Amino acid sequence: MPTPNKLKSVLESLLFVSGEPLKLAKIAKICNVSKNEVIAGVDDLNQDYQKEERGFAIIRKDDSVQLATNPENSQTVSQLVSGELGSELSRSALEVLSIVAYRGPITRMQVEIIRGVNCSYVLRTLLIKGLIERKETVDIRGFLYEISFDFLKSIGITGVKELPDWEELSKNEKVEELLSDSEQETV
Amino acid sequence: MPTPNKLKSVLESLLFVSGEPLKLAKIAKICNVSKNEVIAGVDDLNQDYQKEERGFAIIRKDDSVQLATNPENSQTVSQLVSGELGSELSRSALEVLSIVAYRGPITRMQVEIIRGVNCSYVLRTLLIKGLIERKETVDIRGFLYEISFDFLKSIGITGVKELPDWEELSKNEKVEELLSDSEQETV
Amino acid sequence: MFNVQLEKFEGPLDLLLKLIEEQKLDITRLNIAKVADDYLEHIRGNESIDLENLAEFVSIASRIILIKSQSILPTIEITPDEEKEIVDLEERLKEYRLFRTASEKIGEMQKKKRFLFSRDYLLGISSVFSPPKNINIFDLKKAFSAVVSGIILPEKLPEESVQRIITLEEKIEELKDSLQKRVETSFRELSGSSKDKVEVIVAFLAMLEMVKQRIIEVEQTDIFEDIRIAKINAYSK
Repeated sequence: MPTPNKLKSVLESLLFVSGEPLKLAKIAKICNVSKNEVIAGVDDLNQDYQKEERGFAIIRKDDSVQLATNPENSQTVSQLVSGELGSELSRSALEVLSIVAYRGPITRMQVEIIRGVNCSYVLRTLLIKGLIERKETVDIRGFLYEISFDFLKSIGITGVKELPDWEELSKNEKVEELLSDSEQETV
Repeated sequence: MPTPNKLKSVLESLLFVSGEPLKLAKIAKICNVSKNEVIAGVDDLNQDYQKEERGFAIIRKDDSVQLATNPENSQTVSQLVSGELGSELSRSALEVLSIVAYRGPITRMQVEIIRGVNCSYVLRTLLIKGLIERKETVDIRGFLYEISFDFLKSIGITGVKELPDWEELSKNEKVEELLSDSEQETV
Repeated sequence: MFNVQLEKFEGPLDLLLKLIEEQKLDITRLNIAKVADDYLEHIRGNESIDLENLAEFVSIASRIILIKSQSILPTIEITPDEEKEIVDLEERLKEYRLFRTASEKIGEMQKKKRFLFSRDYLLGISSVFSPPKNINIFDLKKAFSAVVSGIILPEKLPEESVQRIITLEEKIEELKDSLQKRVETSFRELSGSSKDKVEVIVAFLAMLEMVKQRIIEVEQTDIFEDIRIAKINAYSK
C-alpha cells in the first residue's frame, strides 16, 4: 500500500508518460489502490500545482484524467511549438526524409539499418511537420512510413516515382544487400 | 522578467511539451532570461522534485535538459508504457558504452585503442539502439561518439556525474597520454 | 542474436587480463611473462578470432613474447621502442581493467531496471503541415545518394581467413629470426671475444625451443630457467 505521498509521485509519473487521457480505473489497477484513492490523489496534486504555481494542470473529464501544461504558460508553450514546427530540416531529417521518399513504405527498423543510427526522434519530427505519414500494419512489422501527399505536392510532384532516378535509386543494390543481410542476422 | 517561481513554472511547461531534450540556450531565448538563470531554475526544480518526492526528475547532459519520470517509479510506469530501454546488453556493448560514457566525445579509434579490438560493429549496434550518438567533426577524425539521454535513462541516472567512479575515470591522464601517442602514430 | 556472436570474440587485452586474473596476479611485467604461454596457446588454437582483431592479437603477442624472452634471458637486447611498447602494454592493461570494472557496475545498474521515462517529442500536439523552405526534388536525390554512398557493407570473410593464418605464422617467423640474432649477440657480449661455439649452439637451441615451447608446452619453462641459470653462471666466472 503506497503512502499518500508515494501515490502522488506515482500518479505524476503515470500521467506524465501517457499522451492520452487515462481512465481512473486503469490507474487504480496499476497502482493497486481504490478508484477513490486515485481521485483523492489527483485532487491533491492539482491543488499542489495551483498553490505552488507549477507548470502543470490536471484535466479531469468524466472518468479520465490527463496531465497538461498550466494555461498561464500557454503563450511561451506555443512559442516553443511553433518554433519547432517551423524549424529548418536538419541534415539527419533530410536524410531520413529522402530514405522514406525513395524506399517507402518502410519500417523504422529499416530506416535505422540504412542510416546506422536510431531514427525514432527524426521520424517523429517529420510526422509532426506532416512531411511523412505512417500506417499500422497487421503483421509484426509495425508501422510503415511513407511520404505525405501534401509534401509531394509542395515539391511539385504527384508520386515518388517522379523523383529523379527513382527507378535506379529505389532499387540500389547496396541498400538491398544491407537490408537482406540484416534480416538474416536478426532471424 | 519572470520571477524565479514563474520561471520554474514555465520551465516545467516547456520541458513537458517538448518531451525531447531542450537546449539551455533555446529555453533561455524563449523565456527571455540568461542561460545561467535557466540552469539555476533547472537545479531548483530538480531539488524540489527530490525533496518533495515528486514523480519527476530532470536529466542534464552537456547543454541540454530533459524532463523524465522519477526512477523510483520505474516499475509502476513500466506497466503503462513499453520502453525500449531494457534490452540486455552484451559485455562488449557494455564496455564500449562505458568508454564512450567516461571518455566521450571520443573517436572510434580511441575506443579501439582502449579495448584492443575493432569496435565498429558494437558502435553501430549501440547507435541503432540509440544508447550512443555520433556527430561529425570538421577535422579529419571523422565521427565523435557520446552517450545519449536514453543511456542515462536506461541506468537510472540524471547526469554523467552519477556514473560509478566518475572522477577517477573521466579524468585519467594515462589514457590521455596513450590516446595522444597513438593518434600521432597513425598520422 | 548479435550479442552471442560478439561474446566469442574477445580482444587481446581482455584475454590477457583474464589469464592474469585467473591466477590472481597483479598487472606486472613478470606476471605477463607468466601467462605468455597460455596467451599464445589460446590465440593459436582459437579459430574464432576474426580478421579485424587478429592484427591486434598478434601485435600484443609479439610484445608478450618479448617480455617472456626477457624474463628468461635478461641480457637480451630490447630496443627503446620495444621497451616503450612493453610499458604501454602494462599501462593499457591497467586502463582497460578500470573500464571493464566500470562496465560491470553499469551492467548491474541496468539490471536494476530503474528507468527514467520521458515523453515523445511534442506528444499531444497535432501535426501541422510545415513544409521546409528551399527543398526541391534534387535535394532529396542528393540526400539519398549521400546516404547510399555512406553505407559500408560488412566485409566478406572466406579469402581472408586463409590470409589470417599466413599473417600469424609470418609474424612468429619474423620474431623468431629477430630473437635468434639477438640471442647470438647477447651471448657474444657475455663471453667477450672468446666465443664458445658450443654454448652459442645451446643458446640457439634454447631459443628455438622457447619459441616453440611458448606455443606447445608450459612445463618446460622450469627446465629452461635451469639451463639459463647454469649458462649464465658459467659465463660470469
